[in-house]
Formats: sequence, structure tokens, C-alpha cells
Amino acid sequence: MAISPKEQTALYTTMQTIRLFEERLVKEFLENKISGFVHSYIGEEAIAAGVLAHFKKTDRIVSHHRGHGHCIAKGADMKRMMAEIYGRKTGYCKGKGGSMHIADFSIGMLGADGIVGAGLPISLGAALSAQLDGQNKIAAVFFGDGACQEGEFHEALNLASIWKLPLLFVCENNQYGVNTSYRYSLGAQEITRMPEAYHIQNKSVDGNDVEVVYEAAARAVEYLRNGQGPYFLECFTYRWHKHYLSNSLPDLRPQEELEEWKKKCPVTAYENKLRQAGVLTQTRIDAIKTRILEHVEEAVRFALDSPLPAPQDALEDVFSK
Amino acid sequence: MAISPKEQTALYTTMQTIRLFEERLVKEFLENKISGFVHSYIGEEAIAAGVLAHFKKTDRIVSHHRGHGHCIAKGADMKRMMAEIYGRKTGYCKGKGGSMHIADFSIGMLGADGIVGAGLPISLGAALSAQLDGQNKIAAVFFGDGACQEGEFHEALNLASIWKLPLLFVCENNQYGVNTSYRYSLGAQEITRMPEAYHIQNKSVDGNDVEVVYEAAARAVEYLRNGQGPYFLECFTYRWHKHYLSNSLPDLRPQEELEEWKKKCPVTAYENKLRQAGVLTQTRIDAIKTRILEHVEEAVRFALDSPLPAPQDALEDVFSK
Amino acid sequence: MREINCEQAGLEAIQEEFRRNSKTVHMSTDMPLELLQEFGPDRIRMTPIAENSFCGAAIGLAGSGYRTVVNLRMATFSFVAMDQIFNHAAKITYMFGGQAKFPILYRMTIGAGIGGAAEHSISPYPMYMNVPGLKIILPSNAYDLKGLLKTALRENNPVVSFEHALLGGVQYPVPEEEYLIPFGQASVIRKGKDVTLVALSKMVQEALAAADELKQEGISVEVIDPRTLVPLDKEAIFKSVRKTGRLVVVDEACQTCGAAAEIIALVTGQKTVFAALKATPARVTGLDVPIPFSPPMEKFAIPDKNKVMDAVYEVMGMKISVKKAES
Amino acid sequence: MREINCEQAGLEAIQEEFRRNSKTVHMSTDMPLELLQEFGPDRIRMTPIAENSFCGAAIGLAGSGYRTVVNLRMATFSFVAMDQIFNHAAKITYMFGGQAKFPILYRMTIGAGIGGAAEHSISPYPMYMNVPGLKIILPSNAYDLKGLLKTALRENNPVVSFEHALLGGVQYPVPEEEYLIPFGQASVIRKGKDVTLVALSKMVQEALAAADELKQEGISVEVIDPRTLVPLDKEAIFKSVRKTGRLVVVDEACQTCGAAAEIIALVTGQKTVFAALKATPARVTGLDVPIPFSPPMEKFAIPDKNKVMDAVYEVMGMKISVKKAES
Ligand SMILES: Cc1ncc(C[n+]2csc(CCOP(=O)(O)OP(=O)(O)O)c2C)c(N)n1
Ligand SMILES: Cc1ncc(C[n+]2csc(CCOP(=O)(O)OP(=O)(O)O)c2C)c(N)n1
Ligand SMILES: [Mg+2]
Ligand SMILES: [Mg+2]
Repeated sequence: MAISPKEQTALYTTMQTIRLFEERLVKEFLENKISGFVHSYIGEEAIAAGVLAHFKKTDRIVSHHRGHGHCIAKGADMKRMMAEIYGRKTGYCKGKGGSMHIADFSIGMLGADGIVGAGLPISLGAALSAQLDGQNKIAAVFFGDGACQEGEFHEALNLASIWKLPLLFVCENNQYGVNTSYRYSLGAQEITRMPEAYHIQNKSVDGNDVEVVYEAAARAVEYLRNGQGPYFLECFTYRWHKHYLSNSLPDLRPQEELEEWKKKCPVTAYENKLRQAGVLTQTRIDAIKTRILEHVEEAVRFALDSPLPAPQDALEDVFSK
Repeated sequence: MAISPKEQTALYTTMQTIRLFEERLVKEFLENKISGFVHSYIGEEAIAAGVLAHFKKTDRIVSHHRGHGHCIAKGADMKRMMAEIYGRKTGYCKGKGGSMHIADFSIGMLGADGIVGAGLPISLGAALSAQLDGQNKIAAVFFGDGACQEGEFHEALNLASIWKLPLLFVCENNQYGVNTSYRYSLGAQEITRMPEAYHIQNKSVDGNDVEVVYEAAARAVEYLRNGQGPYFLECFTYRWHKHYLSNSLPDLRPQEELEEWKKKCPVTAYENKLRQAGVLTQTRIDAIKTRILEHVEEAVRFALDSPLPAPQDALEDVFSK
Repeated sequence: MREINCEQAGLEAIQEEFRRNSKTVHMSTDMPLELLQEFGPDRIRMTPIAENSFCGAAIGLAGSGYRTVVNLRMATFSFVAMDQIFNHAAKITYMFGGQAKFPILYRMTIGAGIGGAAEHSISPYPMYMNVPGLKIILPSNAYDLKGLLKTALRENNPVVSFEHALLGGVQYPVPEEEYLIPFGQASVIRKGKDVTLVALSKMVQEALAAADELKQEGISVEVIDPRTLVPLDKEAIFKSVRKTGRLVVVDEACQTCGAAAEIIALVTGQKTVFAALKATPARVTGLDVPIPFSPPMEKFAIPDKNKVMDAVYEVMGMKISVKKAES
Repeated sequence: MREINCEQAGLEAIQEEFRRNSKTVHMSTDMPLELLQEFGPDRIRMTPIAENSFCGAAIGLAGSGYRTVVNLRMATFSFVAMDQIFNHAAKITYMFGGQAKFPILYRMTIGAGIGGAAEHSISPYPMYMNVPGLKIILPSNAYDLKGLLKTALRENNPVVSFEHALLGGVQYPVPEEEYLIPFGQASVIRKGKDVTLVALSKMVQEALAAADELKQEGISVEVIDPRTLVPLDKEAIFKSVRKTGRLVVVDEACQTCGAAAEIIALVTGQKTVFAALKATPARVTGLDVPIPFSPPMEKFAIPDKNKVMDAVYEVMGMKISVKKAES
């Protein structure tokens, strides 16, 4: 599968955008400027970038607690994301959701969510709507290896299988749920054994190689758009930061393992590859980064310039009109 | 595997006891003498009989809504069962449970239950206690094809797998959950694909042939007692009556299918086999049946002679002392 | 006027609203044949026995422009789907700042009296009331059921409908013509001046039976059926209690933190109503026990006409009791 | 006396009781290292993220002679385990006629104020109170926590312990010597004669702060912490209200069908207490909204000292308000 330089640049830009956005959050967190539970996506950028490159605005996705990357790759506005994380009135959720609950329904991003596995049932409905709408729409759900332990995982695989839903299961296997290895928690050991049991097409790929993810997702998406049923894509990866940004939460993963995986940085690796292949010059790379950093800075400024919600705003939005 | 005539007679007697007990319930129901939700085990007797022949009093089992057969095969007292179904004070649960909630903890029967799939998590604890106790104790959980659709099924398989619990999963696949075929509801199509995904030893057998069940269970139980981990036994069978005894509930299963399966009656088939093999004479068979019928009659009489609970008894047993 | 039962009324409500709006889906573990025939298998979907998955799917459908009716059958089955209902359906509108609407109708059967024992006989609406973000309807007859379900099917929020098992087959006059019943409008079923009886779901029958008998004895009872618990028509209750000065709440659900406690806290928290009270407000509720199977205990565990009458005597300051009188 | 925080107090309670009784098991999705070191991996078990399975496993263990502590961490995670807790743990003693005992301790963290938003900030004990068969403890400091947990670990029934996130790190005097706190015994933290403040969990702090300030103003406030909700020490509350004639219940949980409603219904349902009331009993509770993320809204959604003071002024018939006074 040939990936055009334009697509390659786009993949790189998406990854780098996520990275720089997330790095800025780490900084903001360390400076005590943001509060709540912020789950960093650093290290896993290739998955959101590679998968969502194939998604249209009318395709819908459901995310999980580690959702910033999915938002950005689906086309969300960093300003409104940042404002939400900052708890501002101009945020996507008017400050009601925070980092764990960013959504943009207008672009088919049906929300991040704080309950492990809970996005899976919701995504079934998004996929069913796509099926009922016709027009080859599809849906995707992102979830971790930890979510594969919840009963909802089984129920979602099963329903998607029997209803042949156009649903892409994207398992971001970063190998740990908080500090617990999936090798301890999952009897299957290989996650794809489970979708396989339900006769769901599946594939396990290197989640740190964006082109590998991109190509696998291309095939999966084609399969979905052809109405052949659901597809399960496991992307093997690693999280660089603690489970959530925190000064007190321990990180019990082996330090060497983390170092090993940092060497496999999806963003740097791809940057090097594109530079070596002559797709991007260093100047171009620098320009891209500068532009992204400007956007991130702009997002932070937007957030800081935005008003906090009034206390009484808490009373609104319990019900829709 | 050689089964001794004594064992064969015991298997036959257990099956026939369940059958005659359940037939009596149908009669009582038709005469409006019992109320509530009564799920008949008729047609599935070979499973409880064949599996539980290998269980000791110190081994524990968890049952589901269709639980009378498991009670009887685990050695419960028919009098107290009948009294419970009749809602009498002398029943196993003092009339608080009824048909759907019979338990006898003193013989390791941890209860029937009305929530599909809910026995699975509970059985994990019974199996863990067996593991902690040492002494090669084991546990079993009985559940239907319908229960395999609930998330708890996945969670139970997974936990049993990673903790190597001495738990025998007995899937009574009577092919329907109420009126819905598992061929519609289960994407796996073959149920054993699921335990297989979790690296759980498994086997699918003819659940209407008691010796087949008995032999498969023997191997499974040995595996469990050796501490090798859980085992999954699917027993293929068919339910003869409606989902529960009812005048109004429709039975939407194909009539011919039901007739076909009635021809494969586990009790009659085994009776014929043992007669032909010379293990049991017709006289002996008649004597066994007569004796069982006497016990059943005695159970009904016991129930009818027993007092109903006082209304105020409702206030007791919310908490243990 | 023709009479139909709740089952039929519920079916008609869905049929009428599904005809109006084709972006509607029905899910249940069984197959409702009339709906299937009219609307086809795309919209009328039989699910596996996996309540959490389809209660959640309804949320995803809602967020994608479809309105879903989920019939869970027995309310007890909703416990396996609680995370989707309490943590997601209820909160998703708010959590995402109101950017999308979530029109979902969850229907479930409640109530004791069917020999269903502890799991299958529950009336769990109080815990749903404790979760902001859910509208809750509790119809006590086929007329209200149909009108409220139709409103629910035009409502842009998750609605939970609690329908009593023993009401399913009860016939009631229901017009052929279309009508809707707005949420938050109690029905004052009977006017009275001595005591206000607020009764929920099937307990409306017991309250009316008690009111009948009490009338013979010269006690004039006002019977109010709130019909919807969220929103609750507080004003109707306040107005009545201001008039009668006496309140008895009759509810089959367990007492502790129940709907009756809430109604009493609202009434006693309102100065002018509190000032009008001539007696301690009383609760006649289900006992705080799981529902037992055996009929004598089961009957004892839930309120009936006699218990309602006793409570009325009590708030009237009369020293008699039905039970004492009968024995 | 030494001071320790709730985290340490909880750990000590488990350590002490696990030493007394070796047929005890601890389950949580993370690994509590101190417990692991002392009691080993057979008894201190790390589970998959599958709450329904291990909440249910605790029931099977209980029915097989083992006592289990399940630490669910955040109360919001209990929703995926609701069927095992509400339909099984709570009912199994009763449903089976009391033939077995089910000693289980479910611990979970509650409360807003941590920027956790709608899912991670809840205080769901009212719905647990509506389910007969669960004992419920709600400690407001490390001393009570330790004593109540130790009692829970000798109790032969399922106990649910709700522990506020913001109390976890708060130091409190806790003796080295062993002690237990019986269930159903409220603690009258401060004596007073004008108003009874019944405060739950972290709200005890707000109530005490309010009482301090009110004292300066000449209002004498009695502060009662029930400590356990099931059983509830009604008598302590009745006694106090009979004396003061005024009641304010302060609770962070949502208002509708909450613990505050129950306490008010109990108080107003008791003739002698009702008769003693000089003002409408008041609720100061969490708003009926999901907890919002952003601090100004989050703070607004839950009670604080000022709101408590306003409620006291109100029941005292005083026409001032903290907010008005400050602005
Ligand atoms: C039902 C539930 N249980 C527990 C938690 C606490 N928790 C939050 S994230 C997490 C780990 C999830 O791991 P995984 O799905 O692999 O995602 P990752 O964080 O690795 O991206 C846990 C246990 C939760 N949010 N929801
Ligand atoms: C959680 C839950 N959902 C739905 C039901 C209603 N129900 C009772 S039994 C049953 C079918 C169960 O089928 P299966 O597990 O195959 O057992 P079988 O009745 O065939 O023996 C259903 C849907 C229930 N009891 N619990
Ligand atoms: Mg992970
Ligand atoms: Mg079946």
C-alpha cells in the first residue's frame, strides 16, 4: 500500500499535534494550572493518527479516559479542548466535563469517558445508527487492555458480531491497566483470541508505527464500509506517563521497560523516517512544529482568557429542552 | 471408562428422581397448587446426574433459575424442596425463596438464582474457597446458553483462567433463552470457542446421554482436583416445557424440533439401555420408580402438612445475627 | 369509551409514535411481534441477554440521532445495566455541556404480588430518583400509561417508565383519539377535605379502595397520583395538604430513602404547608425487607387498603384500627 | 494521642482483623503492598478490572466460610457491580431463609471536591439505603473509620463503607489500643440547645465550622454524626430535636430520595418529635445535578459552611444570610 507524501505529512502532523498538546498539559499540570484527572496519551499517538485518518466527519467514534488524542485526530478544536481541561465556560462541555469527558458531537466524537469499558456499549449504538443510516458510515471505539477485562467487552463483541455492525474495535494495548499488566489480568494472553472466538475479523499490529496502523486501519475500514461486519484492531503500544498526571500516584512498571519503549517513540521514529525518505526536510519539520506550538499556545491563551463558569451554571444542562 | 452397574443404577435413579419430581410439579402447577416462577428441568436430567455424581458434599455448586435438578443430584431433601416451592415454613428457605431460590448450604448447594448469569461470579468465590481450603475441593457452576451472553460470563471465564480456579463450568445448552436460539444470540456459534479463547480446557458433549456426561465430567473433575485450573463442559440438550410453567407464556420453538428431542429422552434412553444390558430388570426399574414416586408423594404431603409462614415472618432474616 | 389494558396501551403508544418518527428503534431480549410486523427487523431488534450492552447502545443511538425504546422487562434486570443507565444515560447530557440530546425510553416492570420473590418483585424507582438526569414516570392505569409514554417518546431526555406487573392486564377507559399527558402534572383522582393520600402506581387502587370505605365512615379523603416522579408536581401536593392538613403517602417501594420520604421532606420543608399540618405526616410503604416468596409474607410486605385506612385513622387522631376491628 | 489519617486507619483495621482471622481475603484491582507483604498473595488478591466478578466472588467466598474485603476504590465503579451487590449480597441471606451468613465488607470512595466530574465524584449511599440487607457505614474521621471497619470485619452481614475522598489524608487522633465502634450509635460531637445539625461524612466538618461561627453569634448548635446509616441511631436524633425543636440535615449526596429526606421523614413521623418542632426541618444537600468538573460549579453543587449557616438562620427565623452579609 502506497502512502502519498501528503498523507504521510498529515499523519506526522496529527501525531506531533497530539504530542505537543499533551506535553503542554504536562507542563500546565506541573505548574498546578490544571486540576482533575488528566490521562496523558503520550507514546500512543500513532494509533489515533493512523486509525482516524480514514474517518470522515460523518463517521462516529467513542473514546475512553485517555481521549485527547482521539479528539485531536478526529478534528476537534484544540482551543475548546484546552478550555474544557481548564474548566472554562468556552470549553467543549462548558467546563462540566473536564479532561475525562471531552466530546464534540458535531464532528462525530461522541465523548471520552471515565468508566473503564463503558464506551463499548455506547459505540454499539453509534455503529447501529451508521448501519441504519446506510451511506457506508462506520463507527469506532477506542479502549485499553484494561477494558478487555470488563463484561461489557464481551457483550460488545457479541452484539457487534451478531448484528454485523460496522464497528471498528481499536484496542490500545499499552500493556497495563494502571500498574497491572494485561499478562496478569487477561487469561487469553493474546487479546485477539477473544474477537476471534466471536468470528470477528482481527489483527494485531505495532501501535507505535503509524504507517503500520494506517495500513491495517485502511483494510479494516474498507471491510467495515463494505458492510462485512465489525473488525478488531489491536495496537500494541506503551504509555510514557503515569496512569494519570499525578504527584502521588506510584508508577510500578519496570523502569527499563519504559526506557525501552521511549526509544520506540512513534513521533520521533516517523519524523526520522520521513526526513530520511526526503518527504520532509528539517526546515519543514521545524515549521510544522512551530505552527503546532503556536496553536497550542493559542489554545492555552484562549483557555486562560475565557471566563470560568458561574457557580449557578451548575444548574443548567441536567436536562435538554 | 468402565462404569459399574452400581454407578449406572445411581445415575438412572438420580435422573428418574428429577424427572418424577418435575413431573409432579407440572401436575401441581396445572392444578393451581403452586405459584410463582417454576422452571422445569425436564429433558435435561442427564447433565445434573452425570456431573454431580462426581461431587462430594464438601464440593460446592452454584445453580441458576432452572435449579431443581442440581439440588436433587447434589443430595438435597425433596421434602424441604417441595415445601419451599409450596411456600411453607419448613422449606429450605422458610418460604422466602420459592422455586427460583432453593439452596442447601449444608450440602454445598449454594443456591439457585433468578438473574441470568449471576451465579457465575458467585461460583468464582466458591471455587476460590476450595482452592484456599486445599484438600482438592472443587466447585461447579451451572448456567444456560443464555447466560453466555451476559458480561459476567466473560468475567468469570477470565478470572477462573488467571487464578486457575478449580471451577467446573457446566453450560447447559438447551439451545434457547426463553424463545431465542443461541444460534441467533451468540456470535461465537460454538460456545466452546469462548472458553478456548481464555485457554480454559473445554469439551462439548451430548447432554442427553448420561454416560457421556458422566465420563466427560469424570475427566474434568480429575483435572480440577489435580489443580490444573478450570474446565468448561458444554452439554447439548433441550428443554421440554415452556421457559417456565405458565398458561400464557408462548412457546415459539419449532414444534417438530421439540418432538425430535423428546425422542431423545435421556431418562427413557438410559432405562432402555440398562434394561437391554441386563443391569436393571423391569421389576427393578418399576421398584425404583415406585420408591421415587413414594418419596415425591411424601414430599408433597410434607409440604401440604407444613404450616405457611406467618405474615410477620417476613420481618426476619434480613440480617444474620 | 373503549377499555384496554396497560399492555395494549403501551403497544399503541409505541406504534403511534414510531409511525410519526421513523428514526426510532425498539430493543428487548424477546421479539414483540406486532411491532416487528409493522416496523420490520431493522427497527425492532431482538437483543442477546446482555442488558448493559443494549441500554448503552441506546445512548449511542441517541447521540447519533435515533430515539430508542428499551424494554428491559423486569426492573430487576436493570441492575446489570446500572452503569449505563446511572453513569451514562443520566449524566451524558450534563457531562458534555448539553451539546447533544439523548432521547431514550427505558421501560421496566415493577411490583410484588406475582410470587416472584426477592429479585423479581422490586420497585426500585427511589434509587433512580436519586440520580439527576433521568425523568421518571409511574403510571397507575392504561390511560396514563399511554399518554405518558407518548410524551416520553417526544421528550429529548432519558425517561424511565416503571410499570407495575399487576396493572398490565387491568382494563381502563382509553379514548381512540390521540392524547398526550404532560410530565409533572399530578392527577387529583378524588377530591376530599380531611386527608391527602398521595399514592403511587398500583397503590392508587389501594388508596381509592380505602377512600371509598372511609367515605362511608364520614372521612373525606383526597387521592393524588403524581403520575411522574421526576418532574414531581409538588404544587398539587402542597395545595392539597394546605387544605386537608393531613398527609399519608402510600408507596409499595421500600421505605428507607423512598419516594414517600422525599414527598414528606418536601411537604414539611415548605413553610406554609408545614404550618397547615394538623398531624404527623405518615408513610404507608413496602417494608424494608426483600420481597419474600410465600404469599402470606409477600402480602404482609406491601401496603394494602387496610394499612392505608389505619394510617388515615392515625392521622385523624382516631384510636381504631381495621385489623383490631376485624379480629 | 498519636494522629493518623483515614488511609492508615483503614489499613490498621484490616491488618488487625486479618491477624485475628485467617479466613479472610482482600480483593482490589490494585495491589495494597502492606497487606500483601503481611498476608501473602493467597489472601491479598489483585483482580482484573471486572467489579461485578469480584463483588460476586466475595458472596461465594462468604457462603463458603471466608470473609472478604472488597475495595472498589471509587464508588462510581460499583455501578458495574450493582447486580451482585443489590440483587445478591443484599438479598441472599433473606432469600435463602437465613441458612448462611454473608460477611463481606465493600469499601468505596465517595465525594466531590477532587475535580473528578460527574462520574467520579458521587455519594450514592442513599440508593444503597433503599436496598434492605446492607449495613452502611459512613465515617467522618480516622477514629470512627477504624472502629467501624473493625466492627464491620466481625459483622456477619454485607457492610458497605463509604469513605470520602477528601477525608483520606486528614489526620485525627486514634489510640494505639484496640477499640471497636458499634453500629447504630450516633456520635453527638457538639452539644447545643437551639438547633440540631445532623451531618454526614465530610459535611461534619462544614457543620462544625458553622457551629463555631454561630456560637460567636449566640446560636447554640448541636452537631450529630450518625456514623452508620443502616442501622441508623434514630433515637439520638429524636432526642436532640425534642430538645432543640429545630433540625437541619447536612448531606453532600443528591437531595431527592436522599438520606436527608429519610431523616426528616423519620423525625416528622414521630409524634413527640413532630410536636416539638419549632420550625420546618431543613435540608442542606448536594444539588440535584451531576457533579460538574469546573471548580466554581463543583463548589456550588455541594454544601458548605455558609449554606449550613444560612439554613440555621432560616430555622431560627432570622432574616440574614451569610451570602448577603458578605456581598
Ligand atoms: C469500572 C471501572 N473500574 C475501575 C476504574 C479505575 N481505572 C481507571 S483507568 C483504569 C485502567 C484502565 O486500563 P486500560 O483500559 O488498559 O486503559 P489505559 O489507562 O491503559 O489507557 C482503571 C482501573 C474505572 N475508571 N472504571
Ligand atoms: C439479567 C437477566 N435478564 C433477563 C432475564 C429473564 N430471563 C430469565 S431466564 C432467561 C433465559 C435464560 O436462558 P438460558 O440461560 O439459556 O437458561 P434456560 O432458561 O434455557 O435454562 C431470561 C432471558 C433474567 N432473569 N435476568
Ligand atoms: Mg492499558
Ligand atoms: Mg437455554
